[in-house]
Amino acid sequence: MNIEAYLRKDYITNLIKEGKRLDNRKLDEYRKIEIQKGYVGEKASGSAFVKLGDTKVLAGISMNVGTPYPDSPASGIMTVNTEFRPMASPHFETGPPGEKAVELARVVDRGIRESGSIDTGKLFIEDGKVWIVFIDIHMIDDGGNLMDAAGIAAISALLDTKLPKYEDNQVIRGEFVGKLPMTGTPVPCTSVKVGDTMLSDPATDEEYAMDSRLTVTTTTADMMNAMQKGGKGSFTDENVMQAVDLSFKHGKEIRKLVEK
Amino acid sequence: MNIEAYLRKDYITNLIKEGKRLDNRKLDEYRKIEIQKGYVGEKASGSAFVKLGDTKVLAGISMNVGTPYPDSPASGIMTVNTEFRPMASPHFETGPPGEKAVELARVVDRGIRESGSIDTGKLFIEDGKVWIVFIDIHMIDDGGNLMDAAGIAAISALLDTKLPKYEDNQVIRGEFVGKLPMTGTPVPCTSVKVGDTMLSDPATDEEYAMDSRLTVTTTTADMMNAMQKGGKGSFTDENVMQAVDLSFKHGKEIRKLVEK
Amino acid sequence: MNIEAYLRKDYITNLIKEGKRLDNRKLDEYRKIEIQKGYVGEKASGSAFVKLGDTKVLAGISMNVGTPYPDSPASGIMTVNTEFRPMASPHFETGPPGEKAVELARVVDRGIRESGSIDTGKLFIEDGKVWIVFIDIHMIDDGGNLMDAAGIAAISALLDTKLPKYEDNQVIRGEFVGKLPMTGTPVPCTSVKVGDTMLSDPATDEEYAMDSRLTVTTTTADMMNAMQKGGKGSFTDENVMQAVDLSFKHGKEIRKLVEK
Amino acid sequence: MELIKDGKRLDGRGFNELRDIKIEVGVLNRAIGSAYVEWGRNKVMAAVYGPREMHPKFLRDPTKAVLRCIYNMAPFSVEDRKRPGPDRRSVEISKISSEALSHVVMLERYPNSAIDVYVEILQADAGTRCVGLTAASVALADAGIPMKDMVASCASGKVNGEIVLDLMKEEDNYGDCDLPLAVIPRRKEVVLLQMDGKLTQDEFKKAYEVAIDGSMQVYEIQKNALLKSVNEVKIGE
Amino acid sequence: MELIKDGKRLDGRGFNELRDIKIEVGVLNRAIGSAYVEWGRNKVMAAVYGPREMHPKFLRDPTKAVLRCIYNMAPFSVEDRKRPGPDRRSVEISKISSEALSHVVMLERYPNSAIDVYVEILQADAGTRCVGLTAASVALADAGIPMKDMVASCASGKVNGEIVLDLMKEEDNYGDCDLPLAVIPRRKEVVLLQMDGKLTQDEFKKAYEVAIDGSMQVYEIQKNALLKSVNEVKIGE
Amino acid sequence: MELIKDGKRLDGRGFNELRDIKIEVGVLNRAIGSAYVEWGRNKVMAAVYGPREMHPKFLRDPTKAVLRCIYNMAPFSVEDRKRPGPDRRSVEISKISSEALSHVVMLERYPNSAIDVYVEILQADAGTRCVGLTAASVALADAGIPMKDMVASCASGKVNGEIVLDLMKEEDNYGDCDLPLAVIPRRKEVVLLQMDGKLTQDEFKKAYEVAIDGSMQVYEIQKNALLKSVNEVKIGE
Repeated sequence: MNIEAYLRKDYITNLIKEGKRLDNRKLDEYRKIEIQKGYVGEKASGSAFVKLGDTKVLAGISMNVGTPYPDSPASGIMTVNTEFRPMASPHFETGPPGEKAVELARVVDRGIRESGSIDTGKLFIEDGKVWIVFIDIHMIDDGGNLMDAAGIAAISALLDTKLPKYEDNQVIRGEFVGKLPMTGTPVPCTSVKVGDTMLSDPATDEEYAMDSRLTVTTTTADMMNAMQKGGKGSFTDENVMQAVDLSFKHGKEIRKLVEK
Repeated sequence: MNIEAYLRKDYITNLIKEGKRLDNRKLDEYRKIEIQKGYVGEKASGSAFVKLGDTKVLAGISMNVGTPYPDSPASGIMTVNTEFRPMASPHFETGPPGEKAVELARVVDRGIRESGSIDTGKLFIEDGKVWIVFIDIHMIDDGGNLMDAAGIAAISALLDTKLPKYEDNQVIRGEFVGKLPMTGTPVPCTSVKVGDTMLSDPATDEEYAMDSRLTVTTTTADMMNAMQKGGKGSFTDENVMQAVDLSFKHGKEIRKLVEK
Repeated sequence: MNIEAYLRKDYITNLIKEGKRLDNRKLDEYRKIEIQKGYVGEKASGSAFVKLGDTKVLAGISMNVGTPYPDSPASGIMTVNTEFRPMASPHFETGPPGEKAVELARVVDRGIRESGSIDTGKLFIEDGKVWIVFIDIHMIDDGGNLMDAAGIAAISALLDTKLPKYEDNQVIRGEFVGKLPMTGTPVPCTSVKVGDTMLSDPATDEEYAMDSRLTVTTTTADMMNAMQKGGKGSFTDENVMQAVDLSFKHGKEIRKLVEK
Repeated sequence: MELIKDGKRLDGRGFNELRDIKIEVGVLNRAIGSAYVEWGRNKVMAAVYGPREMHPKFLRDPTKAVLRCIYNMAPFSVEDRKRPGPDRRSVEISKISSEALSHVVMLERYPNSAIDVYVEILQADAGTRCVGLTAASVALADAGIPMKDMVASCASGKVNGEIVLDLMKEEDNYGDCDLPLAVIPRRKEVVLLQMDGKLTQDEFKKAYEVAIDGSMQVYEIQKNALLKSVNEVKIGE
Repeated sequence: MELIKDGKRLDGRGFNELRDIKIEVGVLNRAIGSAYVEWGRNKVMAAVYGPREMHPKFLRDPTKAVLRCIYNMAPFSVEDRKRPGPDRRSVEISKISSEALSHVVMLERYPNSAIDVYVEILQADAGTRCVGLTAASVALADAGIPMKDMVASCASGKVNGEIVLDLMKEEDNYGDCDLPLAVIPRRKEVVLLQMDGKLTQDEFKKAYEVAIDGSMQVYEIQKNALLKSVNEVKIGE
Repeated sequence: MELIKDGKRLDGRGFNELRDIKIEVGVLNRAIGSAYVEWGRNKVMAAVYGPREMHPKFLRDPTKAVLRCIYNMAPFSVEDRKRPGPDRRSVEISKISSEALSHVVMLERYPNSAIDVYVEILQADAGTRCVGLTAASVALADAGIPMKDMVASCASGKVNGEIVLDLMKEEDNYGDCDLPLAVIPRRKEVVLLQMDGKLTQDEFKKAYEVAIDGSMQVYEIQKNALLKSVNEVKIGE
């Protein structure tokens, strides 16, 4: 694989130097996004299956009751877990989450948490009891840019989520009292640098060829809540500002799809 | 080891084709079974050392107090753990239980659980407190058919078990209020297929040679409670029915020994 | 490293046979000891940075509130954890503590525990709540004899420790009600045998060359509380008595430094 | 719990009737072969990678490939979230699924290699091991890996005293017995067989036959899905 | 919480002012290179081992060395004891620190090797990843490992509506935003960049510039410490 | 707690008296060598495998075999169930047992190999590390592995102010000090020595001598068991 990867990297790099991409997209163009909310709607409290080109990600939400953190006893809890299932890529292995899975989970987590999208204040049940929102993101098919696909799947699944009934110290499965209280739609958008060129929404081959990656999570037309640089390359000031611009622009479009 | 194993497999397979076994047993004959209840009787609540031919297994029962499962608040809990100690075989390694140890524990567990042999309804102490029956099975010397030896050791140890006194929120070690309430004696019996032949109670060498294995746990002359096929071979309908017949037959005999 | 180690071992062994040491110390002489209490004094409840020659160890104490052990409901709890950080030596690796780290932690633990140095009876707060004294020992630079350096750092840090204020079911960080109640100063002193010679406070190279090690923890001029032999060599009666003598002698000197 | 009324089951099925089964072939782009199966309210995906290099090396078999099937439930596949990572149940199911599939794949053709089969339970409603094995077998065929036969799988069980085919969740929870089974259809031999619950010897015989018959029905659905996928490809080319 | 009063911060600093920084070079005897950094109330040590043999072997890269930076917080470095061992936060910081340092070290010179950088947070008071990276970069220089440039790092953030440099603990806890960043000073490009909190696009631009400027100040302190250490060695020889 | 009355201990023993010890040799069929020891209420089995190939490879020593002793307590060996798997105590005992046994086995004869010694505590009643080491040493002899000497082991301690031999459970729990020790009997040197509790220097000297003497008594019992087993084999042949 290694030699093939190196050759492929060269090929892609040269192509992009000429302003072209393998799939004929423009440099700042996203692949087609399809969002299917409620994909596993009969057991999970919320879910969304996202296709970003041929990348496929499934997010599911489980609502459980638990103990609040001591320093915020009146607030619900959210947690993000990513599963880089070996089904999704020949490069993923079974076992505990690696550093890529951890980083992705934490970036998605920060976008949702810092934007305050989940109204955790409304997830209080009684003294010592709050709702825990488990956001589990299952990678199904890695065609590149899992970061954005996972972030879009997570927020779409949250918007699909119903709040179960809670009675006599028990969650009544299958009965609901309303929607999960949400107040915003954070969307991560990723740009990568190949050679000196910035491009949006990298496919697998472009990820091989990239030097570095910048993900910016925007929640409104003028509010960003998370940012993460990855990869061993460097960015000029111009690269950074361009990536931020692109993320605001794409974020606005994708937010419409997510909220639909 | 591998080449020796292959040659050995050939040898055994041919022998069995002629209706013979290495130790001159009949195809449907068990090795001698010795059961020593109370083997480690000064600390454990119950125990049994089982010899099945030169296979040796020791089961010990620990009675602790704990919290019931939320969905059965009035019932005691049982749990089966197997230790494939490296002492028992050159092929066992230290570390967490492998898939063989997990499978064996679960098959023994199912036999006991599904037969309802432990009267868990009588293991209720007070709201939020029930007895937990820990069944720990220690493999000592693997001469083949650990599955049956372990199952026999487990049920024998349960029948040997005394219920400790519980006073002032404490288990009084060394004092007992009676026997563990038991209502049945599930016995797993295993047949294996070597070539086209079914045989009972495989020794180590026969396990190398076998294509597949069928364990059937019977609790009375006409009640079965668990079944497990293992190995990469297949069974015809006749194989299956023969194994079931043999398991009922041997189960009856072994049950007498266990209940003695 | 291996061949170099063997040559080095030979060289050191011969040197010591002549009664000499690499750094010109006498056989029963310790390297210079520097103790800096309160080294990380703004977050930890107590700390001490210890240099023993060029061996460097940092111990930090964290005071938390927790549940007492059922069999001593009125006593505080102490626990010793050692971190053999890969920073400290090319031979240390990341991952869970290895057998050396476990042994060292347990020997330091025994000295403190058996001497009763921490007055755990005074660490009771209320029914079901006691102070937990976490003693974390961070290896910084392994120049040999980590055992003594760690033991000295631990007891020095304990003597530096303040007891936090506890109010309304909360530890008030940064406010203190007094010192951690201490009643003794256990000091581990290590001798090693190289060839037939016993020497004190081994440096790294001497540890390569040693056959075995004897650590004796003394708390007063005539009270010992822990002892541990390590290594694949053997000791004569004389070796043992000499090591015990040396430990009482050095312990007395070091205790003065620690209590300063 | 009353699970059978007027000779019909909770969802209106007869005793020997399967739930609705829908199989899609070739649903993933990375995997060599893949399948998606909806079976009642179960939703399951299977993917095949390999033959490929076997890691770690000491597990290599110089005489044949090693087939490893990993069965995994997504945390959100059940109402009460399942903790991620393998538990004892999934370790057991992975083992017996690997053994069943190993029987049909021509492993001798790829010495020293690994063939990895991943089964992901995305939504679970009883019988997931049978659904997973059914999906895995189709995914292996989709991968073009030479097989002696398919593996078709279905459970039977005992519910309110009746032997019935293909238990759904309620029947599994409140029934008396579950008997999952897998066959290689050409020779009609079993490669997976488990039972837990309470059965007499006669009831077992009946339940066994019912499960075999059910598995043979599943086999027909597998074949149709594979034929359809081959035709589609041809048309598409 | 009132973090800014009369144009000054809690500790009297101006908006663009760094906390006190003290760097010592070559503080350890076992490591090839090392550095100790006190930065406000942070106390951090960094050590470098290598280039050395890479274990496990399958991680070797025949074209270059692999740089692995491990960030670790001592249990006593924070008021509420941190459980020993890596958590998700330290795994993430180790990853992005490794990537930032890999950019400047001439890894191609040591194929098949490992260069290990260990960062130990002994006392933590906000901004530890920047302190760690700053220390690591000095330790690499102290080890004499060829580098294209240094890595200098500092965070900015938003506190009571103001963009400020180098957050201390209270500002980090009760502020609106944290933006850690690292630059390679010669080309003034960023090799680490994170943000969490709330920023408009204009605020981001300002915070970004502030963090770059702060990092350049840190770079001067790094250079001085290294020069001083070289001079000391010369005088000592 | 009153542990000594009228010069006798709880179980009627004198100060320098061992509990009853029974040793059986060659009790297992798979292991190369094995032994079973009942010592008071302790029940312990030891098994030896090897010399055999060392895995993992990077632990091989080209100059000699590596001896690994694993000490393990069965969950049911104590009244309050012990969780399965190694804890810190068993890791420590495994280490010092390995070191003690390594001293006597002629490891140089088997470069690159492993000699594995497994000690299983089936019932525990104080002094298990001494019982385990005693059993392990007999199992090594039974395996026919060349040894320079045996390892014989016994603890002494201080109970109600008296130095006594071979503590039983109550004496271990409520006594003042425990001093486990192991000797190589021919040269009467110690290969294992630990102490915890409270002892003056003079008390230590006495307790040390008592433990040495006890270990020498254990050695006689080991020898007799081995001689008996050899004779039995001869008769049996």
